[in-house]
Amino acid sequence: MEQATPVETAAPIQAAPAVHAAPPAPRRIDWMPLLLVPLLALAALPFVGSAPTWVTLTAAGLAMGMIIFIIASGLTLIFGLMDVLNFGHGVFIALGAFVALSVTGAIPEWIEADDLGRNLAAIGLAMAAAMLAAGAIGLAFERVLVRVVYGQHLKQILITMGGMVIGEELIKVVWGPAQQPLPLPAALRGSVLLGDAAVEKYRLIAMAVGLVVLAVLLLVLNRTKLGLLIRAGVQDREMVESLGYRIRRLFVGVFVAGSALAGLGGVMWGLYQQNVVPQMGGQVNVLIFIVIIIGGLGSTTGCFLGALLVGLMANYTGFLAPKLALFSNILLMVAVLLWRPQGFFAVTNR
Amino acid sequence: MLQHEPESASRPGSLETRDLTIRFGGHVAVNAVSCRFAPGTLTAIVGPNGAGKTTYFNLISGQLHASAGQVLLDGRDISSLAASARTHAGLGRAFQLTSLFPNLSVLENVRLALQSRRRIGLDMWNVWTRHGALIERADELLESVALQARRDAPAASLPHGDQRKLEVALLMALDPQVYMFDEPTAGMSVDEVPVVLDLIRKLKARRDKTILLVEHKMDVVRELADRIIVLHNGTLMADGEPEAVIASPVVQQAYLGQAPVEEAA
Amino acid sequence: MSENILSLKGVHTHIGAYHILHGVDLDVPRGQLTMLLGRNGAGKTTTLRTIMGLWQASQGSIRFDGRDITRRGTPDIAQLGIAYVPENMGIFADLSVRENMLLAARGARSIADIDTARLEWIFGLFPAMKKFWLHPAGKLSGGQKQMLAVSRAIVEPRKLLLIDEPSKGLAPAIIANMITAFRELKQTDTTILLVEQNFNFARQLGDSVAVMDDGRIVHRGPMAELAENEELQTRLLGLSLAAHQ
Amino acid sequence: KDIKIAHVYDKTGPLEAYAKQTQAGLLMGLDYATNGTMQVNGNKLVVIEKDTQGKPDVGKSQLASAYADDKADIAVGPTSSNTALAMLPVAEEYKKVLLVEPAVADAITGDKWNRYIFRTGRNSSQDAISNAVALDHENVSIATLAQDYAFGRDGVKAFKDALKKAKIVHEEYLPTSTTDFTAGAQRLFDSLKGKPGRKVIFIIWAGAGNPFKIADLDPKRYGIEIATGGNILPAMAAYKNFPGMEGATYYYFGIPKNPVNNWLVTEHYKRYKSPPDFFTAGGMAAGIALVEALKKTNGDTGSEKLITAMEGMSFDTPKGKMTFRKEDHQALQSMYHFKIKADPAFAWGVPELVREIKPEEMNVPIRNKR
Amino acid sequence: MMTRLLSRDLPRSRALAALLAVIVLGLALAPFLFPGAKALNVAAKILIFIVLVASYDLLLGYTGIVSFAHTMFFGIGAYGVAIASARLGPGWSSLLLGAGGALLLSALLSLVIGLFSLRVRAIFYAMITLAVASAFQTLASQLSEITGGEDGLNFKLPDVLSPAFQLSENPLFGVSLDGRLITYYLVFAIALLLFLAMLRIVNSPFGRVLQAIRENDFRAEAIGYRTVVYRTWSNVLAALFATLAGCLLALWLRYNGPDTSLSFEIMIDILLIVVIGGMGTLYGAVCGATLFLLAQSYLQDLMGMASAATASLPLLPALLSPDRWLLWLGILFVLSVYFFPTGIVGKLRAARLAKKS
Ligand SMILES: Nc1ncnc2c1ncn2[C@@H]1O[C@H](COP(=O)(O)OP(=O)(O)OP(=O)(O)O)[C@@H](O)[C@H]1O
Ligand SMILES: Nc1ncnc2c1ncn2[C@@H]1O[C@H](COP(=O)(O)OP(=O)(O)OP(=O)(O)O)[C@@H](O)[C@H]1O
Ligand SMILES: [Mg+2]
Ligand SMILES: [Mg+2]
Repeated sequence: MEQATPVETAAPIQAAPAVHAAPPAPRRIDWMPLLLVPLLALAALPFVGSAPTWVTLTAAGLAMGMIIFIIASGLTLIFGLMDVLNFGHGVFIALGAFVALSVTGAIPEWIEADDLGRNLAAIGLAMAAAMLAAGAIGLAFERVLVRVVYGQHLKQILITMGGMVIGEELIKVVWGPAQQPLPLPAALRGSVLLGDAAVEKYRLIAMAVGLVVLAVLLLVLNRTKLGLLIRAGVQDREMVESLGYRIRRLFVGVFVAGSALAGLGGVMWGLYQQNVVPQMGGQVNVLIFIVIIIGGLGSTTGCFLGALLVGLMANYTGFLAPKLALFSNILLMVAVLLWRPQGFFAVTNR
Repeated sequence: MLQHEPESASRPGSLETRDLTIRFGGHVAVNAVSCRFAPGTLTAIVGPNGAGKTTYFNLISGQLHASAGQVLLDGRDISSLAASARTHAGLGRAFQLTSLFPNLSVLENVRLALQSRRRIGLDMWNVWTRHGALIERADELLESVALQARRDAPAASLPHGDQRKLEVALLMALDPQVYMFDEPTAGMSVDEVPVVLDLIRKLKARRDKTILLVEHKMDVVRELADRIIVLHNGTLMADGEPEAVIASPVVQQAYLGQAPVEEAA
Repeated sequence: MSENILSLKGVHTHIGAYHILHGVDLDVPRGQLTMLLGRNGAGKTTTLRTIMGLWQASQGSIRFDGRDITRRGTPDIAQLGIAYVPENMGIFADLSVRENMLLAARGARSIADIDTARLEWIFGLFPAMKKFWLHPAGKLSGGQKQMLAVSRAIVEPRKLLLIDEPSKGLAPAIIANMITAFRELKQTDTTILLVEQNFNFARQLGDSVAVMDDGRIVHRGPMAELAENEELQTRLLGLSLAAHQ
Repeated sequence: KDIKIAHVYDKTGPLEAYAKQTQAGLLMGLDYATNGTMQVNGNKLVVIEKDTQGKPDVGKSQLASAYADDKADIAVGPTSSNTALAMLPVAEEYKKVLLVEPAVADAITGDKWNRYIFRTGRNSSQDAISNAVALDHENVSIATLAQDYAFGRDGVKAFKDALKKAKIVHEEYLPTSTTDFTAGAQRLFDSLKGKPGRKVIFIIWAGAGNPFKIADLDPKRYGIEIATGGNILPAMAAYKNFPGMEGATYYYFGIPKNPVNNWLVTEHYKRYKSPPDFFTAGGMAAGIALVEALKKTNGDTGSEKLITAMEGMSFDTPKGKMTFRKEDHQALQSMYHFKIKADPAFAWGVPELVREIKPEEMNVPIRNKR
Repeated sequence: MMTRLLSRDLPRSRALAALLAVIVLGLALAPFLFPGAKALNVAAKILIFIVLVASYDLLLGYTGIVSFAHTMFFGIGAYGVAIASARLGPGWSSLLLGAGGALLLSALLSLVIGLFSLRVRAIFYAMITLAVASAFQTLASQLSEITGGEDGLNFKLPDVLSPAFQLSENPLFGVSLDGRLITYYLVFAIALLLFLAMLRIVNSPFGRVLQAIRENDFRAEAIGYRTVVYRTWSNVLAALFATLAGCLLALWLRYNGPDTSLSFEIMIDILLIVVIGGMGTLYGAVCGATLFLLAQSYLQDLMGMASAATASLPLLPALLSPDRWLLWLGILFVLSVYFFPTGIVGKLRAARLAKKS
């Protein structure tokens, strides 16, 4: 019996055994996109020339990618898996950042103290608060706005845009319309020097957080029926309910989780920019959609790779041809789609 | 007007497939099928589920493109044409899984097929009602499948059986040289089935169309078919007179047999 | 416990502005196979969907296994032990056959949790399921999809199966398998409510029968009675036509 | 008769926070110049607010509507340069005065200018020149970092033209939407690190993005300093990390010492519990300019009268004396060379006055080809 | 006559017919009914948006293609007129040349994008167009030599259309007969013509095929319609009409810049108008554009009054402050999705059906 073999997700046809007697081959890992990241980094080396500069750029690019991954990770759930075109995702990012602003503003001693432990505790606290707040607002968002438009892309765009505008305005009402500084904790300022290459300390933290998010998402989606259920629910909601699953509740939960991840992303992004503006959500909207398209709908790994590539490309083109940096994301997306029209690892078939 | 073309006795419409093959990854769904279908005959295609009947149709009518082999219509190789071009070349198709324009009215569904046949789809300047003959003809066709009562309802609101009939009406509207029916009566209630069978019978009686019919109901096949071909695992297993084919051990065992079929490795 | 596992009393259903069911009274005896027959558009599908809670009954009551389920949500109803095979099969085209089955087995966290014997039994009935185990279900042939839809409903034991036209598009050999399967299921105390157009198939299987027309039940009785009475068949189903006998 | 002043400004949209300051300043300016009566020559001053929403086309129609529908006599605004540029022809069509504050583009008083346009705000050249004056020494190598669009390039050009002694070794232009500055920083470092003498990165940046993050890449290890002009207080929070940084600013509430500024600071604390910010002073200057002009015409709002009165007019503002230059109606004004001090009492880096750069010291070119 | 003009696509509801009549009459007589610079501006903008939204509905409502690049074509039209007039000097030939060049560019671009759309799925297409549109906007502000960059372009029109031109000394019914008025009626006439042309297109056999493709492109192909061709045509036509709408915008504003015709906000406004009005019916564009632009233009004024009226209450004035008008616009977005699931037209027509049955 083949039942025990763990084989994940929709296998491409060629991987399936033509003869039923043979045990199914485990799904081959699709290495090509995974190789793209080191390939890109290596390819950039001769152009960049100096090794320390290359190290600086590569580290910065990877870390930027990680931060982008964190802010986009929530959207892989909401847009990639649940098929909700949530143009309001950015508002949760902004919310997370502003909550972090308030939290860190309330405990300046923890931020200013040159003590890594206390600094990290402060950031941790800010993250928890941001995720909580974004999750809670996400719940309301789902209830009031998204619920009525499941399966209707156009209306999703409009209603979530509306939600975004409302959220942004409410942020202005609560925190004021101005840009506000969100200083990095004392111990995270500055860089670690590796010879002549400088890697900002904060980026190291970002990498760690990004990897944790990736691991948690992969575990939850691949070790449970959750991912399957969401995909099935998108295709035929009535049938999933007829099988006895409370898909509504599940969707709410996923939406809340996605929003909370956006909140977390907001904290990371705010600290990365070292300031916050109510419009910050709108500013990253297109970027995160691009990342998810590149990665393939519903794929966490794809989103991760897409984000890393975007980060690296931004840094390499920014160094080699700054003019091109403006279009690097779009060029990357077009190139990827010409190669794989569905993105790196499309999990869903929409 | 075009839609009342004179009927000539020696109509074209001879269809041939040569070594037609398609692979999906490692799986060969249709395997080197060579066969010829002459105008004026009705050929039934039978075979177990997954034998490749629908795929064979898809290859002929252009929904899928073959990995190897050709489709010839009146001697002309049409393998590289798109589905729409094959329709204009004279191939018509009704689908096993009903495929309609769900939010358009029943009438509009049929009218669109007629409009396609008239090749006026790119007319952007005249108002559609200017082509009144199409509407009249569409009404006639609806009459013939007993759907005229639901003329203005959206296709999606029809019960399953009526949707199947509409599917057939669309094919009739195309009035092709080659008719391909894929299980036209599946899911149709017992009292409705004769309506469709009557249509096919009339078509056959004209003796100028090439008709291909995929059907699992052996009584229907027995009654209508001039010839039966059997597909099994993508290969052509038998071809001949209905009684002979039905009696052949292949069919008895692999298709009609009581025990589940052990498939060849 | 009552004799009837499911009973509908005076059920009315509206779809949008249309009044589809006009007071359906239907009893499904426990452990039996009940056929629901009727011409196209009679309301058979609507009846099944109303039972599942996919459409709300605007009037009347539905009781299942001693509980009133008229106003319950679909997941609740399903969890009480009802499996549903819809008319359009409800295949998750994007998911593989294996994943479709895994979702249908509500109690299983992975395929390993599914009863091996039961799985083998299904593979025996529908060999194609085993053969295309890892294929995307959307790529299956029409008949194979139908097999998958039925397989999903029987992957775990359920008290009641609601099945909408399972035989359409199936080759005779497979229909024969399905008949065996339903008989075997009955042995295990599973009740089945089956909508069917194929009267031959219905006749071989049904214990009792209900015939619908225009949103009402117009005849109820044992299958044997209808099977023998040609006059009744003609009147109810328009069955005298040679084409189908 | 009422004198209607329309304030057409970017009340909502991305510049909302700046615009609010201008509005507060304008009202305080009118208040101050009329001694709290809001009257000139017995004519009541009425301020109408119009929102451009930060969009040029809306600004254009709002200004037209102010002149035509609300019969405004004079208009003030807007915040963003592109909106201002779109609005200029409207003033000409309606033959009414538009006092631009605080949009900075040179073109407003340059080649897009018409005779109905006055400006109390400083222009890009003034900004750049004053910064150049502050940084211009022998043996200084400067690399510039600016946004890659007209505003950034013009600013760098004016800055470069004004330098006499220091050398520009590199100009870095980054997209306005840049979020990550590592690559740009690396290029800047590479261009400066071998150079002798003082090494400075001069930043001209407005809007989103935070170029000061490059400090985290530790430019000090190459002896590179960072310099920039003034900004609103929240933006100057980033300056805290650069004690000793030099540059020139348009306004900081602690710098000018004169009665007008004293009034502004005290009154602003009284009304808003906060110090006046970057754009508040400009708004006030605009208010004062209007009242002074109206006083000169005895409350006559005829455009020709006003233009004659305003050309060459000097008036006292929180920044000291300003004068509308006859040729292009640009108000010439002092700028302030500052040095940043990190003072824990303030949330921002405090600019301390090094030297007031008087208008006479700055050779602001006239570009309107009149 | 009327039915022929309307290509036999009648409003099919008395309330809708009345509403349309009011709107058309209102727009035709706007300079006289609603004097004032702002009112005329709003009226002209409504006209332009009717064309723009109708052209988008051709793509979205009729063909079922979601694109975010529609403002790109709108912008191309506006830039065409702006650049030609600014560079070649005011004149009719500049206008025509600008419009012609813009149409050509739009046709080419839409062809390329349209062909690309065949490679990818619907959502992907939407996202790609989103990216392309934002790239185009960046490009427009980067090429400041040509486009005037962020600052945009101010330009002059032929004399007859310039505000200074006076047709006659004495005003008619208190409205001065100046170049603005002439421009308004020029815009009105062109908009009307374009709208009727689009109405004709969607009610032609071609338009019917587009609907079939929207419903089920697979089946449309199977019954003999080459969907690639139809999709591409639909893309190109929509782009061309949007370009013309852009030309009208430039004509009216005598200014163009990236925020004015290329911004994503406009794209969202278009989407909202399509939905408020009713998708898949061009009359929706008329109702939706009128309602939305009136709301957008006067919301702030209304809120100013509301805020003043509630000044004594807590919190409410802060929320009603005109500065927060976007908040209410956002709420409008949400409410319109809630209450007009089928749009105004759908609602009015359904009301008629309900009454009949
Ligand atoms: N697009 C596809 N990709 C992969 N496999 C496919 C595809 N289309 C069909 N197949 C496979 O090819 C085989 C033949 O399918 P086909 O639909 O032709 O069967 P059929 O003879 O019509 O069966 P039925 O009687 O059940 O309709 C099936 O096993 C199916 O899984
Ligand atoms: N979505 C819908 N909107 C409007 N009417 C509908 C809808 N679905 C079904 N109907 C109508 O309800 C009636 C009953 O349909 P139902 O599908 O229950 O019939 P059925 O007995 O299952 O027929 P069949 O044997 O053809 O499947 C039909 O007249 C049909 O037109
Ligand atoms: Mg088939
Ligand atoms: Mg049914």
